[in-house]
Amino acid sequence: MWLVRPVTAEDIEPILTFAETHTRALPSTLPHEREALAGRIKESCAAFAGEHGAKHLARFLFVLEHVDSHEIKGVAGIDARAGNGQPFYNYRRDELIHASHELGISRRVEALYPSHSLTDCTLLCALVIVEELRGTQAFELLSRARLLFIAGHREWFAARTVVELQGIQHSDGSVPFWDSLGRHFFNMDFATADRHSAQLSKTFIAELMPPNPIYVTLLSEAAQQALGVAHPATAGNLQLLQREGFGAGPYVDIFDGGPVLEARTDSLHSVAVSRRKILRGSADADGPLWLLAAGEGSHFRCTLTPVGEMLDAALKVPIDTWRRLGGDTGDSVRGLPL
Amino acid sequence: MWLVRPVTAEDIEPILTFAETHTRALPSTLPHEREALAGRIKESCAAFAGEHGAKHLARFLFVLEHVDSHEIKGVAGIDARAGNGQPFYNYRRDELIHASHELGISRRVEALYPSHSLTDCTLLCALVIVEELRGTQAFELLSRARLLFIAGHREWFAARTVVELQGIQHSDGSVPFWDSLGRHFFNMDFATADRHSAQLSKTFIAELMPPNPIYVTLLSEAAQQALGVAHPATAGNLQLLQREGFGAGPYVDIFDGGPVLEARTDSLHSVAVSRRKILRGSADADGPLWLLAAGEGSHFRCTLTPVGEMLDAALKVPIDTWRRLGGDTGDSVRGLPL
Amino acid sequence: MLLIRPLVDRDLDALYAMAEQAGKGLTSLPADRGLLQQKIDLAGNSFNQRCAPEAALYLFALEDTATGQAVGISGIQARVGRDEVFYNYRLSVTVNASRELGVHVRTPTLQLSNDMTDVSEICSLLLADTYKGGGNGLLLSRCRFLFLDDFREQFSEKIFAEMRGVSDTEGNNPLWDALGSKFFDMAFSEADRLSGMGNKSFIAELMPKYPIYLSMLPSSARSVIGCVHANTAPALNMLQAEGFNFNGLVDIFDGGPVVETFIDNIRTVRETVGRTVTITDTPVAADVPVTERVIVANRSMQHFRATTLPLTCVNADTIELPQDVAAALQVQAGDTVRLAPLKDSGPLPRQSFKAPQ
Amino acid sequence: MLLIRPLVDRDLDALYAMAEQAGKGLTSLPADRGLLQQKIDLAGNSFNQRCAPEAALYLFALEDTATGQAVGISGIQARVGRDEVFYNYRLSVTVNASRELGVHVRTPTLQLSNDMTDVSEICSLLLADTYKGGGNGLLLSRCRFLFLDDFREQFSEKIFAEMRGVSDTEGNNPLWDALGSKFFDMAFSEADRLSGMGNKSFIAELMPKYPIYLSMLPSSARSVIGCVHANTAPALNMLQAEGFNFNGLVDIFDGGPVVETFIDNIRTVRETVGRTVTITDTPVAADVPVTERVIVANRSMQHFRATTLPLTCVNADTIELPQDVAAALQVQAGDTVRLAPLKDSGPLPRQSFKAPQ
Repeated sequence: MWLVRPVTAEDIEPILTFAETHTRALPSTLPHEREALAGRIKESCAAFAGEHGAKHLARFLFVLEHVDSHEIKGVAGIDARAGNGQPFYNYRRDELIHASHELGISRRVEALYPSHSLTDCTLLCALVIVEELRGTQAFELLSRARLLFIAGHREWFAARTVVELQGIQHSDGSVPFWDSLGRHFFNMDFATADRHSAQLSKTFIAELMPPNPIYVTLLSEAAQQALGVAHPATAGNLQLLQREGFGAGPYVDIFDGGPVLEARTDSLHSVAVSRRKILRGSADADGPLWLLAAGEGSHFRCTLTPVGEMLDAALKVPIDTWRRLGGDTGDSVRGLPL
Repeated sequence: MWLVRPVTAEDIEPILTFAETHTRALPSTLPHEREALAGRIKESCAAFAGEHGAKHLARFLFVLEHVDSHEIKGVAGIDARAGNGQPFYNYRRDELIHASHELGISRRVEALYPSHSLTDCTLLCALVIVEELRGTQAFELLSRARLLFIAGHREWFAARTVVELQGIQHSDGSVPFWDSLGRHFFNMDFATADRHSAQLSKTFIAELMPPNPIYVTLLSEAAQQALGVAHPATAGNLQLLQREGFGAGPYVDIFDGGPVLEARTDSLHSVAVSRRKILRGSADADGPLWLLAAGEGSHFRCTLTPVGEMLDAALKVPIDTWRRLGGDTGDSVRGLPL
Repeated sequence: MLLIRPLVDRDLDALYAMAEQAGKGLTSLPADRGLLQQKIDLAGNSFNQRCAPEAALYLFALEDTATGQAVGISGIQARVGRDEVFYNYRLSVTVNASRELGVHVRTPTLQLSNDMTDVSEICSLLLADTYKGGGNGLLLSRCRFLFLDDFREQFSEKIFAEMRGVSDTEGNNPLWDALGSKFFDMAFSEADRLSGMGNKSFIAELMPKYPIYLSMLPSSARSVIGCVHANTAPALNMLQAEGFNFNGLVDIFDGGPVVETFIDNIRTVRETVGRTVTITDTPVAADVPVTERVIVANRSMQHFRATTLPLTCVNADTIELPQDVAAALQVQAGDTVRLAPLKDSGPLPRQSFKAPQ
Repeated sequence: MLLIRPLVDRDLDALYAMAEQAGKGLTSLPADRGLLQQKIDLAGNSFNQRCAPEAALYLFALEDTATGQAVGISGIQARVGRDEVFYNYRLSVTVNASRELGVHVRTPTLQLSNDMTDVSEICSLLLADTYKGGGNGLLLSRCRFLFLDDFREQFSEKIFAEMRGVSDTEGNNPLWDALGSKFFDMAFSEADRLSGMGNKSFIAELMPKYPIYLSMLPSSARSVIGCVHANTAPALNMLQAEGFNFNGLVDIFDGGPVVETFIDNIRTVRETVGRTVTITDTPVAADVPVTERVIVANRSMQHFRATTLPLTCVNADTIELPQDVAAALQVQAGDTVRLAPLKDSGPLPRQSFKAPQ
């Protein structure tokens, strides 16, 4: 059985090992260095404790823990405000029509405009899970637990929520969109830029990014094909997010051209459909599977559980579900059918 | 009682008089010259007759007729594809964040980007009504009749529908947004540019419009205040459109800075809620007021009528409603409560 | 005798033949009789000052006086970009640097520019194949500088010339293939032709307006920017020797360079001297090498004439003209003429010419 | 005697005093001891060729040999835009025209430019108030051209100078008020100071990147673009007389112009001549007017020295130096020195200098 809970200071060793093993290709998702990771965990603890300041610059990190072994098998995050106080960079795709009335020519010309429009949206980020759990209910638990957290702490988050999906990267590590665009200006490979992006202030992007719009037709064929396309490995996540109500808008990642999914936070399925219920015990371990969360802030827990009986204001769940959630009969929980 | 129907060649005299009287300030809404107007009417007749060609470049014009006097008291139009085969120009508002990490400075910088993104959307346009009917049910009939027409000929129209609302213009005729921006590049007053825009190909816009994005902070104070703001005279129309589901997006008019409202065509209230019903007679002239349309293409008619009784598949309405709609018992009509 | 004079109506056939021979390279003189006649008309109005000075187009014919035929042409456009919009790309550099990362990247960038608007252009040089060599091209080109200097008030202080860019034998240009063709739905030659016809609104309509970062173009395209066609290299050398320099602007279609200078810095202008005409009966030696010849021009706009003479005709204060040359130049004894070396660093005393006002 | 020599450590106090006196106008020499010491160190490394030639900053002190005090300073930056990004606005023109409507509009446009990257800059001219006049400013400025010419391989062919833009007595600049202040959350003087400290990443971060159409700015702002501060007008006149011209680039903050030229076109370089040193016992006449003085410089980089002498010391092939002047210039009889007129069109035979290689 699986549990999602806030990261704690004690998790640093297992996460370091985990990050080293599972985020080699995308170091930006989780820091690989102890100090950086410790900082990130500390930030998260403060965030869960509600220490946000006026600007709601909270960065939450969740872990997926195996209930019996206590092993950490996945990590996921929420940045309450994308950019975390700095500009959040994207390209916005837009088309211009170059038409000559006299010559009877009309051509759609697509351009990429540097944009910071998604700055201060809520960002789902840092999702990593061990390979064997991809596509399982545990993966869904890890990803959607965040939405239940948002639902339970709605005032901490923005009106819109976005997710960046990894773009096309070939098995040799090359990223066609980067190779056709960013590489010329940043003078580094994709992995380096990705790492800097995670670790440094965004000053280097302001300094190195080409300041004017980019004509898509001047990108390489491969880069044009990769524009706005998610990496095949994200297919499961993409479907899950689409079921939640996320859709691709005009924004793409400036580094790999991957799509940015957007949704109104209040319209997200898990936010809109989940309900507060009172926790009641059930001897029965059968019943439809629910996503169930309990606890405020640092005490947040989320798990999957069969629901024995659903009453108007209460849910009957097995006792060990209580334990996992750190709750007791009479507690208020939030959940929805999986 | 009022009726909305397609314009016909015989309407040219009353419309010329009407246009001269009621569209002095905004000549772009309707041609003032006989020849241009005749051409526009001819286009409309072809459009209603279904002669659209492959690109659906149909321009529909409707008139609001008083049933007894046959006087024309209003005109409204739909362009099936905004731009009518040429680029449709707007400015798209977007914000960049100019932030210096080192100096601790962060500033939101708004820019206007030339955009043709709304080209080929369906455009509601050319709405004019005599002053004394503003805000009445006749006005609502004229405006919404178009949506029932769209609902009844859905395949002729695009997935998105947009409306440009007139922007701020002072009583002396000056347009602050134009005076701060367009005037410098087009070297003409607003009225002249507006007229050219209605009469000429859009080549002159491509030739004269500044080719690069415009920083909003460099516009005059008055122009900044007018940006995306509708003329107070459009307040009634704005509310009506908002009730239909239109909302202001990031686009504004390039000439006066007025807002462009957008909606998914299928989500428009009159499109989504209206139902096909069979027309039945009712002796009773009482009952809730409905917006009711009948007839295909050139035979389209729309009116307001009390509905005596609503059955599952049929509506009972007074006989004179039939007459107005040019229909008969057993005809299929489309309608919804006002 | 080979004589420079204003282009006139009877030159149409010869002009058409030369334009046809020149082919697609010379877009300012397309092989189109109607258009060429318009140019001749405009030139006539210009020399006779019947049009606004800014609208003037001065076209010079090189006439073989033995046949009366025009065998070459050259021109000066008083101002560009007045009727139509005159476009170039400016070859600029965008520097992006991060001290934090130790990254410093320079990206050559093309920015759309109208900066030659209102500047005078020397243009339209054509010479019949059979007359190439012997300094005829030099005479056709350089006579314009004497004209520019004598009628400065008609021109801008700055003078420029557009040099034809690189293309292969099929007329393909790598910059067009990598850039223009992505935006213009036509062949290079067609775009060039339309542009040459003076129809430039299609450029405003179809041209990319945002800067083009050259690092995104293939090296074949980058490498031709600012480079001239092999056939144009001699003309470029000649202009460089006159003091023209690449000014950072290139042709929007083929990337050929724009060279510019100020009238004061033009070598021919700096080196020109004045002499008083005397008439001699001694016939002129025929086969004097280019390096020992000087250009002699009268000082009339309407009846501008220029030819070359051996240096031996030049004295300290005077120049001896045989009767037929004086007649061809439309000067008489006692008139002033202007002299300039025909070839770079040709022999003439360094003494600047002061026009009597 | 007033002597030009490389700036050295003991000049720090004098330099600081001059920088303080100059106030906010001179951002390349802010009144900050730490920063000034860094500049002195860099200058030392430059003259001694202990740094990369491209990173060199040559700073010259004008020393009153009576006191040993530096009373003036001037400099040459070997290349700009290498460590940091060097920004200008290019004053360009955007033409929008519709033949159909008969509309033709020219909009002056500022486009962000890094085009001076890698070009050599003459900069940092300061002179103590009590030493103004008497040609001291000319010596400080012009000695650099002799240095540039003798060590050309250290510099770009093109040389530029940034001229201070217009500001009122409170230091306000109309272009800043209308443009910069809308994007930079600080006062003009603060932006100028940060930029002068070499911290330019804030420019990349805060600067508007798209072109600025000047018709949208108030006329007060438009009217100062390309104009210089009244205090700077004499310096501009001097540079124009040397052959520098406005190159279309202006300062991004105050709109002051950039002037440029090629080394070959610098008047001092064109007019410089060489002479062989002879030593004389005759003392030099003291009060010779500026127009009758020449600049004399030795030919050493490490120990560069220059001063002025009366024209009467100059002979056909030689120059007579009193012993103390020769010692100050660190030359001996038989050495070559370079001469140039101190003032525009000063008296010297027109004869170009060929450096013995």
